[in-house]
Amino acid sequence: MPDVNLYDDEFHPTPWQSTWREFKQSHIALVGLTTLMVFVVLAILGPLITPYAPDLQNTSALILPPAWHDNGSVLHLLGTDVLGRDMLSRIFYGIQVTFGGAVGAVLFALIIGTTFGAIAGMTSGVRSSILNHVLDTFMVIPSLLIAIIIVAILGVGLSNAVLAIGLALIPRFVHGTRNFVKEEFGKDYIKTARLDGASSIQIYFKNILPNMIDVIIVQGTLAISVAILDIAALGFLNLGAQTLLPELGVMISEGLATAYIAPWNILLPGLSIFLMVLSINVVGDGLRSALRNRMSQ
Amino acid sequence: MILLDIKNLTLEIESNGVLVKALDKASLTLEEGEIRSLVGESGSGKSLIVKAISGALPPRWIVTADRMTWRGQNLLTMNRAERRKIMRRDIAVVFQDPMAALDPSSTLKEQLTESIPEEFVEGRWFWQKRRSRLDIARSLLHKVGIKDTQYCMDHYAHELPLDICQKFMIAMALVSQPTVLIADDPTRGMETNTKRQILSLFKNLNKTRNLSILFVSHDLVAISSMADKITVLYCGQTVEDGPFQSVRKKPFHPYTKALMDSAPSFSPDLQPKSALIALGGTIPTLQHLPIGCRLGPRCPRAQKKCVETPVSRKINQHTYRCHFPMHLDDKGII
Amino acid sequence: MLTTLLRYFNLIVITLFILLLISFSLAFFFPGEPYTNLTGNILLEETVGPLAQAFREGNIFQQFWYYAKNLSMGDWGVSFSTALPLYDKIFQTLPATLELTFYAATLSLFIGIPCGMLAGFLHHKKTDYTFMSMSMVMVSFPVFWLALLLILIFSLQLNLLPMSGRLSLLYDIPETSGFVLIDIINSTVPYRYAAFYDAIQHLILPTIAVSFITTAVFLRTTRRAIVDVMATEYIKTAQTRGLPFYVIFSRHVLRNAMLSILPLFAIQISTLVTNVMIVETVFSWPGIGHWLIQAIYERDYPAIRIGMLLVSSIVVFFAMSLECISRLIDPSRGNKQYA
Amino acid sequence: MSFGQCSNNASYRYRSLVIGMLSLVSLLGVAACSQNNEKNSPTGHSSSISGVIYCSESNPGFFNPQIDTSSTTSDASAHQIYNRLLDFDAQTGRIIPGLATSWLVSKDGLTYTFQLRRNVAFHTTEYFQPTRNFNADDVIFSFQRWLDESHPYHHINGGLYPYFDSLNLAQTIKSVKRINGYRIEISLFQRDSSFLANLATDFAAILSAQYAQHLSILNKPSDIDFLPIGTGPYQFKEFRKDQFIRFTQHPQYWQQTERPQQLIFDITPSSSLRFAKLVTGECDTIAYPSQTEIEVMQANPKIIVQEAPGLNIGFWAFNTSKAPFKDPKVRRALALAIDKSTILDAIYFNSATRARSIIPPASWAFSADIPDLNYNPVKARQLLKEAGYSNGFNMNLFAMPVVRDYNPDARRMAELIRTYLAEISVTVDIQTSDWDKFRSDLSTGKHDSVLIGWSADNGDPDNFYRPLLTCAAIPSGTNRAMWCHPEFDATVNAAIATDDIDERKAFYQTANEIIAREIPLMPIAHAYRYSVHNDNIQGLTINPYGGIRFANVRESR
Repeated sequence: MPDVNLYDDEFHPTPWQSTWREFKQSHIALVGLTTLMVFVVLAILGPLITPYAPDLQNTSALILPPAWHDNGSVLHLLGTDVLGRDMLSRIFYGIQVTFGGAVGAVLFALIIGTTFGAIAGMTSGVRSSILNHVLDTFMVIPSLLIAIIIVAILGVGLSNAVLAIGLALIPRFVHGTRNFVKEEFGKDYIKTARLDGASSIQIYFKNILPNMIDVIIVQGTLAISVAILDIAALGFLNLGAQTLLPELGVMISEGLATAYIAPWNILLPGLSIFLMVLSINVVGDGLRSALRNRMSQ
Repeated sequence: MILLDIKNLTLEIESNGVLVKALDKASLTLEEGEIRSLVGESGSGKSLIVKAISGALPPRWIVTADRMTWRGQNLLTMNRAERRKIMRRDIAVVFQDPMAALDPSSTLKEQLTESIPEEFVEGRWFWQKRRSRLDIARSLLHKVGIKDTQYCMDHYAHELPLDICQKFMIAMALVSQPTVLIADDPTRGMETNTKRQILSLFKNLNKTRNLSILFVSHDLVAISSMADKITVLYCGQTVEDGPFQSVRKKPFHPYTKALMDSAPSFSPDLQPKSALIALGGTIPTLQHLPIGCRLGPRCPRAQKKCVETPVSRKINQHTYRCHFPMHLDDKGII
Repeated sequence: MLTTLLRYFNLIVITLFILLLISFSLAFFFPGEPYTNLTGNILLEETVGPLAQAFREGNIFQQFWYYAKNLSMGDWGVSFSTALPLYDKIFQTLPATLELTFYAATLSLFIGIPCGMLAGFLHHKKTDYTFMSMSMVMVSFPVFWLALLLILIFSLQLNLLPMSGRLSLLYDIPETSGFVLIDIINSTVPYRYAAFYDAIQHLILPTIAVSFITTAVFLRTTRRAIVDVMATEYIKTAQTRGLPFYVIFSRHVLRNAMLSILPLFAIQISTLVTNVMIVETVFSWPGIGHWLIQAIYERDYPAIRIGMLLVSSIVVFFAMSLECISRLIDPSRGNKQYA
Repeated sequence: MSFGQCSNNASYRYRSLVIGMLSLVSLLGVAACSQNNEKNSPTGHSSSISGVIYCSESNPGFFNPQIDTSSTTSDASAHQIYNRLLDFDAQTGRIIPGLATSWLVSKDGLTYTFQLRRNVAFHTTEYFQPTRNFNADDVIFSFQRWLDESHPYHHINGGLYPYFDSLNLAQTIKSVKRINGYRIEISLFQRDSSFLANLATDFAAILSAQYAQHLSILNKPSDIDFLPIGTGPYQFKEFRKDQFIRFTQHPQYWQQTERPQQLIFDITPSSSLRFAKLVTGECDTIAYPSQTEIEVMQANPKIIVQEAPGLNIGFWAFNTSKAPFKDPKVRRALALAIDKSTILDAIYFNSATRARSIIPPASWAFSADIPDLNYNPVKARQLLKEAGYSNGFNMNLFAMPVVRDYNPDARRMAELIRTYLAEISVTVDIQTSDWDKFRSDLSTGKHDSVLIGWSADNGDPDNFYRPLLTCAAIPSGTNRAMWCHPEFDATVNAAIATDDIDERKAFYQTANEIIAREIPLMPIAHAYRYSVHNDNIQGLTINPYGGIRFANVRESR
């Protein structure tokens, strides 16, 4: 029996609640969401709960296998690397650096991308179509190339890598927002607002932006997974974060030196990147299908 | 001979936890060479019936019917292959919006020639087959009144005007010489002279080919010009059924009366600038269907008895489902 | 038809011109002297040549003009670290990258799209869910970690496949086209077949590493396109017309699905090239990505500038032509007004 | 009307494909964590084509050891392409005849006469076809090139001869005379007991005079050091930077040894990649195996590991020409602040002996009673206060980018040193760059301190003291500490003036005491030398003086 509603007025779920109900339907999405929450908590509180400082060199325990291995020790749950630094705390710091960097890059790209997209969407005529084409072509330039140029100009370092990836992600948001704005402007509720004499800026902020939030969030989550992969790749090629910073990609490239003797130095950081990206992808995909179902109902 | 016989068809769908009857005991029959029209406001389930007949219902729908036969064969229990054969050979459907019903990526020639059944094509070699298909296609297009066939065939659906496409859809439907043509509101949104052309096309197809037509529409003017029989549908219930003239003169069900009155050209004695007659209230949505007779809340003659669903009664080919029919005293005499 | 071709042609020209402008301005952004960043050798009193002259006068348009002229004539400047002309270095490394990208692209096309079709056509069934979950896992693999895993397992543990380079150095194959398989085929050395077999062995792991992610992306896009097309009105009418299933699927569903995902492939090219450049460094494949990343370590600005210009113009050219092709063969795209 | 049923046999077939894919992914997971289980024979290269692949660690600067002392250059040229008048016997270390069949030393030790070997053929390659065999003119040409400033080929490719300058042989040799076609006579200004040993080092390679004339006719003289011609076992074919060097067998080599059809140097900078290639069989032998991998190699039956005490020294040199490091107290404080035993464990993984002074135990001049500095941060901080740096200072530390026996991972050692120096509030900025740029920065003295080392070229102890710490060695760039101490120079010169072993030992002992007192550099370790190769090849012997010789290597497939 559906719960009795005394006032008998219709319970109209807000768009968010119906998206959430739609999202709850798929269990994989929920599992993805919980793992993502775990990673977010790790990213924020990681450094507080790590047993050791990330660069504390315990010279007595060099290249210790993880605890579940026969000669591993419980002191270092995930073993140690070639300089004796504890793997578990380094991975926690790594998550904070990589995840934080990715979120920073996506926020940067999101803000600039949406404004550009909105402007491109609202203007029309030859000039804007040329501008749109140029922005589209920049979406096609590989992100590693942009990163290489930025590193060549500004030098290596995590902040430059985050900037480079942010720049590489901007075209993606511009493309998404412009298509959405162009579509919305075709709809009637915008025409009525325009008939009431609202300027396109007002329309954008009052009408289009609220509707665009969902699209932006979906694009944002999927962009975070791309950003994590790129930051880790730049760290691996040590174009981004340098060996000082415990970043996951850098840890893998350091683990390379003892790849054959201590494969876990490569596997564990890679596994945490993989799980982080997987959970974000699952959540992003769940959100997108939830949105699609809500729209089509 | 009854071609299509549908009795007490009920379509249910599960929406947030509760089973909703979109179609509640709808019944419909179609004889050979007869033009029957199915009338109802938009959202009353007309297209659902068409989909149920053609089997294009999405799997979520639960279909139950006392009888749903095509020339005696029960459509529900038939397996998909035979059902598809019937659809291919005997029943043809013309949908509402020709633009959406035609594949945007292939030329009309392709779509037409591919739906010509093998049996009509002569010639052993493939080029002979191709030429004979082309001839059949050209003759069909001439029959539906498209003069410049070559131009139409080489272009895509979005490059041609609406009525040409609709005629093209009709040609595609007629390609397998069906015995029944179901037209789902073909003339919606067309201006009058193209509408008149299409309706006259239907009429002489019926005359020349003895093609029985199920004409689904809510445009009474078009129906009055051609329909033999009429079935009126309201919120998924067939409220009235019978020969068009008698239903028009003496509608038994108050909804049919209101429907007939709403067409200005039907009532000659309408004074200029007088208010149009219309029923109060709106059509209830699927979630809030009233129990019993679904016109209940809006019916001027509603009484307590209307709470149970009325049983359909028949007076010489004129069936109705109402406890307090009009033009009839309580003993059922006109 | 002609107007679309023309429109796309001048769009490509404009974009390449912008890329050229960016590569020219990069010389000023990079630390160090712009002239050296452009040509690789220091601007001395006695260096002759129109570009040097333009730099002395400081007139920027002339500099750009002569720079563009030099580029078109093949004088792409000299690399800092090796002082060798960049032209031959690029024509040694670029074919290797194109070769790897080509094999990875074909592999992922021939696996991704059929599986996508299958998943889309049997959607909401077990096969669909297995394909979807598998592609979700494949998409979230970091490409360099995947490459390392493949090396760890197939090269080091199981010792089945070699792990680096394009060809075992024992085989001295004269480089004619730069593509290793083609070179071997039209070379006349006696040990041709052994070399061919060895080159195939060297190709397997990098191609798998690169195509792993792109296959998954193709799979998902194709499935989404097929599911959308199956839900459209005209497919329903085709079904009600009683057309046999294979006609509907092959003629209508496939064609429309492919037309709608063709432009999305353009974006995939850039992720493919990025993955190839990363995989090259892991497998020490002598491609342009590996060379560019070495150039970064040595701060070899002329190499970075020309590498950037070349790779991005190739990627842009392919993407734009793909988009143009999809515009030409897709009649229905015409009516949707272009953004 | 859904389409599921109509193609159920098709989906069955596809389902098996999917399960196949899933099992592949799970295989990825399982096998990844399994340790190095038993593995079958390395695929490497099929037997149809013969050749030995050597994974070298970096690009050679030139193909002539005379003008470049880096061991990469001498590996790629000295032992494979050129021969020398005399050679060292790999096992005993004694001097044996090379291109000179016999030699006579005059009583006063000032004139040496050499009898040269007959019918020794030079290499015939695409770029040069010799018409005559090796004779005295070639020896004269090779010596005059670095001896006489006015020689046409002296200033070709830089005109610097670091090894000869550091030993300032140009001042000791008076003249090189040609007696007849196969005999030459060298006269010196004053006695030098290490002269014969210096002639046997890699750097005294014998070039071809006819090739030099041929090149000066084409006026492309600089090709002599890039397209080399010599008398050695292999002849040069092709070099592609950062990728490979290809040599082919020299058919008319004067020593009858069994050699493979071609020898390839596969340039692989990262040591873990070299080790992986050795395991997969893509390389037959690798350069400078890192210590961490030595144990794993010993456990692997397919790989043969040879070990020999090395004649080398890894040290941490302070640039004594710069401000804080002029004061010996500061240098002593920095030396005390470092715990040498942890560095030995963390970097060398106990495959090196702790160094007390720059002379390794393997040399006859080694003496055990030299005072050693052990870890004492308190004294270090106190010494710093005395020297006036109580709140510390910052300095840069150049870490060698390439791998060498004497310092397998300078970068990681620098990181360890940084954490130690942080305790005595000295901040360290680690700098490393590409090997050529690194060495040019060092020679111009940009470094405050550097982690580098030296491996001997011959058995003579003078080869340690003179190039590393004498004043003459500063311009030639081998004296990394930029340290000039007159008393030290006098002792070293006195040492080579006498032939009596005990006297030379006493001189070297006083030299060690001066170093221990002044600490221009902090000796860290004498690393063992390892030669590693898989069972595809045989006959590779380890050489005490570093470098690798493929003269009598053969494939055992």
